Amino acid sequence: MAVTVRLFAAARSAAGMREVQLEGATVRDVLDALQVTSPAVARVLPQCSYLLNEVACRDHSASVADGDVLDVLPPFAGGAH
Amino acid sequence: MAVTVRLFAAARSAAGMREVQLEGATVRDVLDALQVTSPAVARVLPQCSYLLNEVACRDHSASVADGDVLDVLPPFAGGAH
Amino acid sequence: MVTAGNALDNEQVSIPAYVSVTTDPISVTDLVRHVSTTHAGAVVTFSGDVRDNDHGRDVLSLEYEAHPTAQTILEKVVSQVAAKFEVEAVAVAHRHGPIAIGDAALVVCVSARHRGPAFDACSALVDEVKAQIPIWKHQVFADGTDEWVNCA
Amino acid sequence: MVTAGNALDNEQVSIPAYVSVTTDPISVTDLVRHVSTTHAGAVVTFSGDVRDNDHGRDVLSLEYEAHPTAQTILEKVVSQVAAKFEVEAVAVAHRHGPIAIGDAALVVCVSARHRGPAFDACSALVDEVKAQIPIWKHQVFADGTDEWVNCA
Repeated sequence: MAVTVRLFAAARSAAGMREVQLEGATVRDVLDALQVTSPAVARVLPQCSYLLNEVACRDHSASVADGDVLDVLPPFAGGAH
Repeated sequence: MAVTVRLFAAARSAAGMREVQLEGATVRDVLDALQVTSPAVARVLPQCSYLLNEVACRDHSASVADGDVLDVLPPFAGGAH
Repeated sequence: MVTAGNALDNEQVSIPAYVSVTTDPISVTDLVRHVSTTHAGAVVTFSGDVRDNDHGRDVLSLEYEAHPTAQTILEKVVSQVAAKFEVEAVAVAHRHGPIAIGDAALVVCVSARHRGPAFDACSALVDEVKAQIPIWKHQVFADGTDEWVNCA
Repeated sequence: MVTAGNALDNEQVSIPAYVSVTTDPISVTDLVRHVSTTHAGAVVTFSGDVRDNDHGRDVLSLEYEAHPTAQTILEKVVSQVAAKFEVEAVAVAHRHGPIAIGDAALVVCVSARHRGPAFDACSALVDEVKAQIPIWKHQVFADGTDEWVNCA
């Protein structure tokens, strides 16, 4: 399955890219592929949350389909205040 | 002693006058004279506070001097909210 | 600027304060400008506006009457209350005279580094100002009656 | 207008709400106008302004980045929180893009008949909006370093 991964804020800065096409059958597969493509992003991922097609996705074993969009969201600006 | 009594808000409305010169040796004397002059104000006085020469005056046995100004203050607009 | 001396611990506290008892319409924008600083992250503003009804009765018009000491007392109350909070600056204006429905009678504006103290100080200032300022409110109702608020 | 359905008790609650995620400067005056009614006696406004320092370091410039869902999520958060309070209307604006020091990043405005619910709702809205809106803050410091706030 070809998934579009969109990177925001600190994740984009760490990866040095805004968007990447990756392969995988589950969210976890795609995130593993992301860390191979961009080892620098690995540092940020533990703090991140994810949206699959703009819906919150907490279960990383969820299946992905061709054309899905997975967003990588670092902690929000106001989250810790 | 001639004291100027100034009436505000509901006290002025009840008395139908803004200011009156009254005689007395103490604050209590002056307030008694006020109720004789204007029986209508008597209804309002129990809720009022007083300033003698613009300083809060809680002791009605306090002496007054010629030229003193005694202000009659009904409850303030925001006091009970 | 009003300087508040904290009598309890002999510590001098001075919060910049703009205080006004006025017959002019209150400009919230002006008050906000009085408390703005580039290092204050939070500004909280309260505007107490004149309502078109009170206890279910339609209000036609109203007027506030201020005692001559109102400005002095407002300055004292504001500096005492402001000194209790971690705030950068405060601005308080109370209007008197005739006021149109919907216009502001009391505006309190507080800036602080953090929003907690800004909310707390603004709320406390509104409470104390309303309780202590010698100002009276006269309402005329649509049914032709009138009242001095808080006077039986 | 955002309509909030309270799922807990199946009661329909609808508080008029103006909600905006925008790159334009936020006009507090406009937001206040959105919540003003002649029967609301209290308007409480919070303005979260961009500071010239953070944790003791001088901030040169900063920028907020918003996720494409920010507007939708803000609408949801605002209607859910507003429905919990006795308020007349709410208006919330969050800015993104580059912001000058001293400008407002988040403004929350609440009108209510009484000041207690106005203060409580405004404070709760600020807390929940800040926690839930997918917006990030990038700061550039005077010493040449930069950071994404909240990201180690």
